[in-house]
Amino acid sequence: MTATHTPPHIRMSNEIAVQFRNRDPAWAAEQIAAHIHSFWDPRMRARLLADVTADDDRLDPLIVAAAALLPPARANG
Amino acid sequence: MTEVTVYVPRDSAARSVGADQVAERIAAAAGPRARVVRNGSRGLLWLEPLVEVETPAGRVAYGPVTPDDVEDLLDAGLLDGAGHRLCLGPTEEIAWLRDQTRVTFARVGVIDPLSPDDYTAHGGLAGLRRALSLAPEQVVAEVTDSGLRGRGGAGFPAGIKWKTVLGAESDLKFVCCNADEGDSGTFADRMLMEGDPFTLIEGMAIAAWATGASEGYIYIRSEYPDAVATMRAAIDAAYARGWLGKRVLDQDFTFDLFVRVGGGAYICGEETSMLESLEGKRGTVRAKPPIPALEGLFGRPTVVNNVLTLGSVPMIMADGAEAFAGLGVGRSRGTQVFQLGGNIARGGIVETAFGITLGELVEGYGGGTRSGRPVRAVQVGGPLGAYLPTSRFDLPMDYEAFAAAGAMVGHGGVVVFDDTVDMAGQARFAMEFCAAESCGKCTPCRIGAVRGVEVIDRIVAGENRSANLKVLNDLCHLMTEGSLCAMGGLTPMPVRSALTHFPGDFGATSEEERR
Amino acid sequence: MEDLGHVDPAAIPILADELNLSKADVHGVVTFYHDFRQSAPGRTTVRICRAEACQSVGAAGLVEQAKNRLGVGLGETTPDGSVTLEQVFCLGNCAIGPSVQVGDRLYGRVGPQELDRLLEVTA
Amino acid sequence: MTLIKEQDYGTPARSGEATVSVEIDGKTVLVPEGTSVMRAAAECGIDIPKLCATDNLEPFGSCRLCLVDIDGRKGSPASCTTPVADGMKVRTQTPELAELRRGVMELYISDHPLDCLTCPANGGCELQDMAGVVGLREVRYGFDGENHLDLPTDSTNPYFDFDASKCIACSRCVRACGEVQGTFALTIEGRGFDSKVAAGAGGTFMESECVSCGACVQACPTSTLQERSVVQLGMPTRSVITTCAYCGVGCSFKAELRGDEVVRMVPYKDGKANEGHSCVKGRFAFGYASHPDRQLKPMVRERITDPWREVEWEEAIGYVGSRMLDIQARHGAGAIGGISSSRCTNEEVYVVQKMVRAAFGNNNVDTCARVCHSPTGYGLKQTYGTSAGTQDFKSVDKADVILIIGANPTDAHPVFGSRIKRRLRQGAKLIVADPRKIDLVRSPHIQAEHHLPVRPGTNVALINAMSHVVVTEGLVDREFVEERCEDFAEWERFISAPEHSPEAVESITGIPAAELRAATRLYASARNATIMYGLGVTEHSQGSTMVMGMANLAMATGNIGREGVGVNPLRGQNNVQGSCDMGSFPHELPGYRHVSDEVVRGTFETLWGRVLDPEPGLRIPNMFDAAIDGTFRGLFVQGEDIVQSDPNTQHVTAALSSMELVVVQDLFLNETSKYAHVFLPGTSFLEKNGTFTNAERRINRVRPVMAPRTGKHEWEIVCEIAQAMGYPMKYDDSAQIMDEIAFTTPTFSGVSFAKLDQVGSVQWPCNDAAPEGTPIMHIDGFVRGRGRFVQTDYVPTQERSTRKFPLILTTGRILSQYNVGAQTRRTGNSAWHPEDMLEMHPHDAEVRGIRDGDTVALASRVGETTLRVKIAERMPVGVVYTTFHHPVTGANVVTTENSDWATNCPEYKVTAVQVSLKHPTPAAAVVR
Repeated sequence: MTATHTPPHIRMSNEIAVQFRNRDPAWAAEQIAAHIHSFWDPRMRARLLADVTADDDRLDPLIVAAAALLPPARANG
Repeated sequence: MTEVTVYVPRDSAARSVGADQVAERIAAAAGPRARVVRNGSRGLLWLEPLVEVETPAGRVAYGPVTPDDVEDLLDAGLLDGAGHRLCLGPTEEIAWLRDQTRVTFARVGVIDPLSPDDYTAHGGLAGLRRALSLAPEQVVAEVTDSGLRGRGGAGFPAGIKWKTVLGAESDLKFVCCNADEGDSGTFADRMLMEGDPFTLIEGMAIAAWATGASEGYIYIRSEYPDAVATMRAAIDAAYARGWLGKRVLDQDFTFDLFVRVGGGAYICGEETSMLESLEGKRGTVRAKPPIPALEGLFGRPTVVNNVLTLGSVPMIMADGAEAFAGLGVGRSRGTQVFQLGGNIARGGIVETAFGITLGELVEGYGGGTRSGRPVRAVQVGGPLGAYLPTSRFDLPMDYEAFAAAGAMVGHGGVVVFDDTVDMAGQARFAMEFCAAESCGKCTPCRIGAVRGVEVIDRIVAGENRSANLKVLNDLCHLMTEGSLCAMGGLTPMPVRSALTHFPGDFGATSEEERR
Repeated sequence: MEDLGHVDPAAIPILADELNLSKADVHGVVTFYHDFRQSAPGRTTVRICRAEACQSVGAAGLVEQAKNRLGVGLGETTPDGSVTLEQVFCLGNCAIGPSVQVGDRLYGRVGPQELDRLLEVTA
Repeated sequence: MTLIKEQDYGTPARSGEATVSVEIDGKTVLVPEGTSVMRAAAECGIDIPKLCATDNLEPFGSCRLCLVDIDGRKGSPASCTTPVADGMKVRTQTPELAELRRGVMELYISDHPLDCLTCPANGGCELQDMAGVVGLREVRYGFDGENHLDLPTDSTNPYFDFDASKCIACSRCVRACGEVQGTFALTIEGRGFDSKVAAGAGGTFMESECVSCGACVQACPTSTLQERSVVQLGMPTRSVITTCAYCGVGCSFKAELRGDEVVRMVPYKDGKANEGHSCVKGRFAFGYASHPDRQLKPMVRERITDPWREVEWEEAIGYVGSRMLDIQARHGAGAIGGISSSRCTNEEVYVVQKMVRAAFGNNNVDTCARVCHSPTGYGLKQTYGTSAGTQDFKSVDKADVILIIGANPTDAHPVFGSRIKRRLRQGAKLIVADPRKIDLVRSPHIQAEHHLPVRPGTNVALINAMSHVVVTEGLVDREFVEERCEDFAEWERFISAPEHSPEAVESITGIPAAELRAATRLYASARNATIMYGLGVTEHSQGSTMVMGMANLAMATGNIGREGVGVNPLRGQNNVQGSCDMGSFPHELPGYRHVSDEVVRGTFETLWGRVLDPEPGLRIPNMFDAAIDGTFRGLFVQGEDIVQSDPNTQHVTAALSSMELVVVQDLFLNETSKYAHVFLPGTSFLEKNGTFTNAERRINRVRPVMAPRTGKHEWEIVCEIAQAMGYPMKYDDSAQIMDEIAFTTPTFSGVSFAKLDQVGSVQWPCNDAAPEGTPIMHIDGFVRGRGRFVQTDYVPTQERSTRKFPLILTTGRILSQYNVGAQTRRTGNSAWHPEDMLEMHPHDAEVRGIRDGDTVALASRVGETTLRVKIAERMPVGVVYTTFHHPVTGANVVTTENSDWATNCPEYKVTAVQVSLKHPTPAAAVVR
C-alpha cells in the first residue's frame, strides 16, 4: 500500500518505472527519461533530480538511470 | 373364439355425443370377444356415435348408438354384423358416403389414427417416399401441376408459394401449418388431425423437403384439445419410426415438427398474425409485403398452408398431379372437403370434387334442416362468408363462381338456418364478431366493427333509416377496401349479403324491398 | 403460446425476465389472448358456443339459460368460485350443435335439459 | 426564425444499390429499391395523408389513410407498406381514395374528444391536420357510441402526460420505444376496440421500464403523449438548432421557444450523431438553465471565510487580473494556472489555454479530461498517431461483433446505447467486459454473447490474453499487419509468452479461460469487429497501457480503417474531445502538438505576440501537489467542480485552502466555490455561441437561444482577464475564435461557423485534404504512418483488497444524472435518482448484515462517507459500485491519489474499501 506521505514525484516516477520492469534497462531508462521530459512540469523534474542527487532510497533504480539522461530543470515552474 | 374388431370413433364430435361411453360399454359387455378400436369419424356426424364392426364381408355400420343401445345391439349380433334397427348396412355402401370422392379424407374413419402400421397399410408414406426420390424442384412442379390451391379460404396456388420459399436464400426455413380453424361451420381440419394425423405430418414433411425447410410448426387452436393431444401423440410416434427428425426415412433430410397451441384469438387464423403468435407475440396482423414465403416466421422464408392443403399433398405425390388435377372444375382443381353444419338434418363431411351445387349439398346431402322447417339462409365460408338465400342454391361450389356472386367458398363450411332466423341479427352478429375478434391494428376493423353494430341497431330501430343505410354501406365499403387483412375486409360480406337478400329483416318497407 | 391457464400479474416480471422480454411485451401478449386470464378462473369453466352454426340451433337460448341459472354474465365467475361462464366462437362441432365445453370436455346436441344437467354436475 | 418543421417522409430511407423508377401522379421519380411508395411520393413533393407512418419507424400499415391506387393491383394498397417496383404507376388522389380517407378519419373522430381549441397540441396535431387534409366535414356516427373518452391521464412522469382519451392507437409510441430506443416499455394492451397503449405491465409510466427518452412523445401524432411544458406554456413558435450539453454523444436538438422561453427540446432528425433520437437528459433536463440557484452576478471575497460580495464585472475582472499578477510577481510566472472545462465550447476552452500560455506565460493549463480520457489521448497517439477514436457512430451499424469494455452506454451514452441495441437486434454479436452485469449484458430483446466479468484493475491482463489467443491461434490478419504496422514481431514474441495465456491470467482477471478464448475467437473472426470503451478502461493505474492494448488487438486482427471496426472511446462529457483538441493539456498546443516543437510554437508566438514556454506545465493533480508545496498559488477554474469530481477530496481541499486566489467560473455555487475568492457566473449551453466536438470527432454548432443571462459570454470574460493582466486579447465574436483555431491548427483548417451552418457538422480532420471531414480514420494508412504495436506489460495496481478493506469500489454514472449533478440535480431528473446508492452483491450484504436500503459507512484508507445500499444481482461478489452525482455522498472522499502512470488520470475504478452497517432502514420503509 502506498504511504500517503511519499512525495508525489517519487510515487509517480516509481509508478512509471514499474511499467518498464521487464524491458531492457538501458532502453527503459531512455523511454522513461523521454516520458518525463515530455510530460512533467520542470519543477517536478527538478525535485526528482534533487532526490536522485540526494540518493533517496525510495527511488526505483530505473528512475535513477533515467534521471541521468534528463536535462536540468528550473525549480519554480 | 375369434376376436372381432369393433370401431368406435374417438373423434371429439363423436365423443361429444357419448362415443366414449359406448366404447366402454362394448368393451365391458363383449369382453374378449371384441377388440375395440378408436378410429376417426367417417364424417357422418348426424349418425354419431357410429359403431362399425369388421365382418368377413367388410365393415358394417350402426348408428347413432347410445350407451343404452349397446346391450341390445350385442344381443342382436352386433359382432357378426347382424341386422338391427340401428344397422346401416356395410359402411361403404351408405349412399351419403358412397357418393363422395374421399381423397384427403380417404383414411379418416377407416384407420386407427395413432397406428403407424395402419397408416402405412393404407397407403401412408407413399407420397413422402416418392417426394424424397425427386429433387425439390420436381416436387414443387408436381404440386403446381396438380392445381392444388390453399384450402384455408384464400385459394392461393400452393405450388407458387412453395416455389417462392424454395427460391429464397436462407440457412433456416419453416413450414407452418395453420390449424387455427376458427370459422364457425368448419371442422374438417380438426377431424383430419384427430382422424389421420400422419397424413398432415407426411404432407408437412413433403413441403419441407420441397422447399428446403428443416422445422415445422402446427398451430392448433386451444378450443381443440383432442386435436392437440392426437397430433402430439402422432408426432411422437413419427419420431419413433424415423419419419421425423434427423435422416427422415433414412434419407439426407432433417425435419423437426412441433405443435403450438393458440390462445383463444380467431385472428390468429390469419397467416401473418399466426406467425406473430408463433413467435410468442400479440397476434396482430402484419402488413404484406413482405410475404411470409420470403419473410415469415422469425423473418425466415416460411411455407404457411392450411391443414387440408398439406393433408392433400401426400395423395398428390403418391398418385401424381394428374389424378388430382383430373377432379374439379375450372381453376378449382381436386376435391374440397365441405362441412355441413348448423340447422341441418344430415351434417358432416362431404368430400367431393369442386363444382357440386350448393343445393345438392344442403338439400341432397344435408337433407334440409334438422328442425324440419324450411331453409331460409345458408352461410358459406365461415363467419365472414355471405348469407345466401335458397334462390342461389344453383351456385356451383367453385372459388370463381362464388366470388362472382359476392360470396366465398372459403374453407368449405356450410351453415344452414331455417326460417326462424333474423337476418338483421345475423348481420349485427357479423359486426359484433369482428369487434370481438379484431386484432385492433387497423382503423377500419378496430373502430369500424363497433360502429357497424351501432349503425345496424339504429337501422333496425328505424332511426334515420335511409341515412344510416348509406352510412352502413359506406362503412362496409371502407372496411372492404381499407382493412389490413381479410377479417375487416370480409366482415361486410355477411352484412351486405344479408342486406341484399333479406332486406325485410332490416325493417325495409315493401317499396324498398321492391327496388 | 403455451397453455398457461391464467397469468398472475405478479408473474409478469418473472416471465419477462425468463423470456428476456420487457414487462410490457408480456402484458401485451397476456391481454391479447382470451385464454390468458389475469385472475384465476372458477374451478370449472363452461364455454357455450355462440357462433353461427350453434346459433342456428338455439345457442342464444342456452346462453340466457346459463346466465340465469348461474347468476353471472359471460366472462364472470360464480361467487362461490365454482364456475366461470364464457362464450366461445366455434368448438368445431357444428354439425351436431349446440355445443358446450365443460373443462376440456366437449358436449354436442346440448338442449336445455342437457345444459341443466351439465351445470348441475359442475356446481 | 420560425418553427422548423422537418419533412416526414413516412418511412425510413432504404440504401438499396439498385434504383427503380416509378410514376406517381404523373411525376417520375428514381428511388432506391425497397423504398415505399409513400416515401417515393414524398421525395417528389407529394404528401400522402398518413397517421401511423413516420420516417424513423418501420412501416406498420395500421391507420389506412395512405391508401393509393396502383395500376394492375387490386384494391387500394397502403402506400407505406408497399415497396416501389420498376415502372409502377401510382395515383394518390382520386375521388374513391378521398372517400376512403374521409371514412377512416370519420371513424377516428367518432372516438376522439372534440376539444381542439383547448387542446395543447392545437396547431401541432397530426390528427387535426389530417382531418383538414381529407376534408372531413361530419361524423355521421355521432358521438354517443362506444368510446374511450373517459380514460384517465397518467401524469406520473415529471416531464410529460399520457392522456389516454386522446389516443388513436397508432402504436407509434410503442414502436418508437422498441425500434428507436430499444427499451420496450410500452405495449398495446387488449385487442380490437379495447386496444390501448399501456406502460409496463399496465401500471403507470413511472412504474414501467420507461427511461423517459422522449421517443414516444416525439412519435405521438396527437396530444396523447405531450410535454407538460407545452401544456403549461403553449405551442412553441420558433426553433433554434443547437447541440446538447450533456454527454459525449453530442445530440442535435431543436430548441423550441415561445418568445424567449424554451418550451421544449426536440431531437433534430438531421443531427448526424443522434438522427432524431434523445435521452432523458438532453430531451427534458434543460430546466437548470433557468433554475433560481443560478448565480448571475460576479462575486468577490478576500478570504474564503468571508461572506460573498456581489460586484460588477469590471471590479471582478480587475480583481482577478491584479491578484494573478501580484502572485506571479511574488512567486514566479509558474505559480498560477488554469483548468478548462469539457462542458464549455471549443472557443471558450481555446481562449482559456491561450490566456494561460500567452497571458500567464506558462503551460499550467489542464482540462477535466485529465480525470477521464487522458489515457485515450496518450494511448491512441502512441499507437495510431492521433488522440481520438477512429470511427463515427454510424459505423456501428456495420459491425458484426461489438466489444464493449468498461463502458455502460445505456446509462452514460444512451442515444448511442440505443443504436448499439438496434444493431444487436439486427443480429450483431456482443461481448461485454465489465465487472458489472450492465444492461447490455442482458435486457429485453438483446443479450451479450459473452460477458467477461473482469476484476477491477486487471484490464491489461484481459486484453493481453485476448491478443495472446489471436496470435497463438492463427487469428492474426497477417496481410494487414505486414502492410500497415510496425514492431509486430517483437510484440508477437512478447504476447505469445505463456504468462499471457487466458489460463495463466484466469486467476488474475477472474474470467474463465474457455470463455475468454471463445469471446476472442468471436471478435477475431468477425468480418467487422469494433471496440467501444469508456472510463472503465481509462480510469486505472494502467489506463494508458490498456488503451494501447486495445489498439494492438484491433491492429492484429485488421479491424482498423473501414466502417464497422475501430477503437472508439465513449467520451464522458459533451466536449471532452474538443477540450483536448483545443490544446488544454499542459504539454500540448492545439491539435496535439508538443510544446517543445519549435515550428508549432513559432506559429503561435507570431500570432499571439508572446514567447511561449517550451516546457510542459502542471497537470491537475500536480497543481494540487504544487499548491500544498507552496509553488502554485493562483488558479482559474472554468466550469468544473473539482472538489466533487476529483479523487481524494481531502487532498483537493487541502490544496485549494492553501492557495491565494481561486477563481471559479460556473453556473452555480458549488463545492469548489467554497474555496474560491472570486466567482464568475457562467453561461448555460442555451446562451453559448460556439461548437462542441463529440466522441466521434464531430464538430457541432452550439447556437444561442438567448443572450447570456449574466451579461457576458464566457470567452469575453477570459479575454478581459487576459487584458487586465496586460495581454491584449480580443475577438468580435466566437466565430473569430474558430477562425483562429482553423488558422493555427491543420486538422481544423477547413472549419468555420459558416461551413458548419452550411453542412450541419463535420468530423475532423477537416482541411483541404478532407474538405467534408473524416468519418473514419486511418483508412489508407495510420496518421502516424504505420500503426505501432506497443508491448503492454500487466502491472497490478497497488490498490488491493486487504483484511481491513476487503471490497473493491468502482464508480460510474446513472442514466438520469450527469457528472457532479450540478445540472441534472436541478431538474425533474432527480425523480429517478434522488441520491447516490451503493450497489452491492446480495452475498456481500448478507455477510455484513446489510439489507436493501440500509445506511452504511463506506471507508477507504483515505476517507469515509455515508450512503444507502441497493442490493444488486448485477454486482459481482467483492465489488461495490456507486455514482458521484450528489455532493452529500462525497464518493470521492474515499477515492485515492493513485493514477495512470502515463497521464495521471485517477484510478477511480479501483479503491479498496470496507462497508459497514450504520443504521438499518426503518422497518416500515423496507416494504416497498
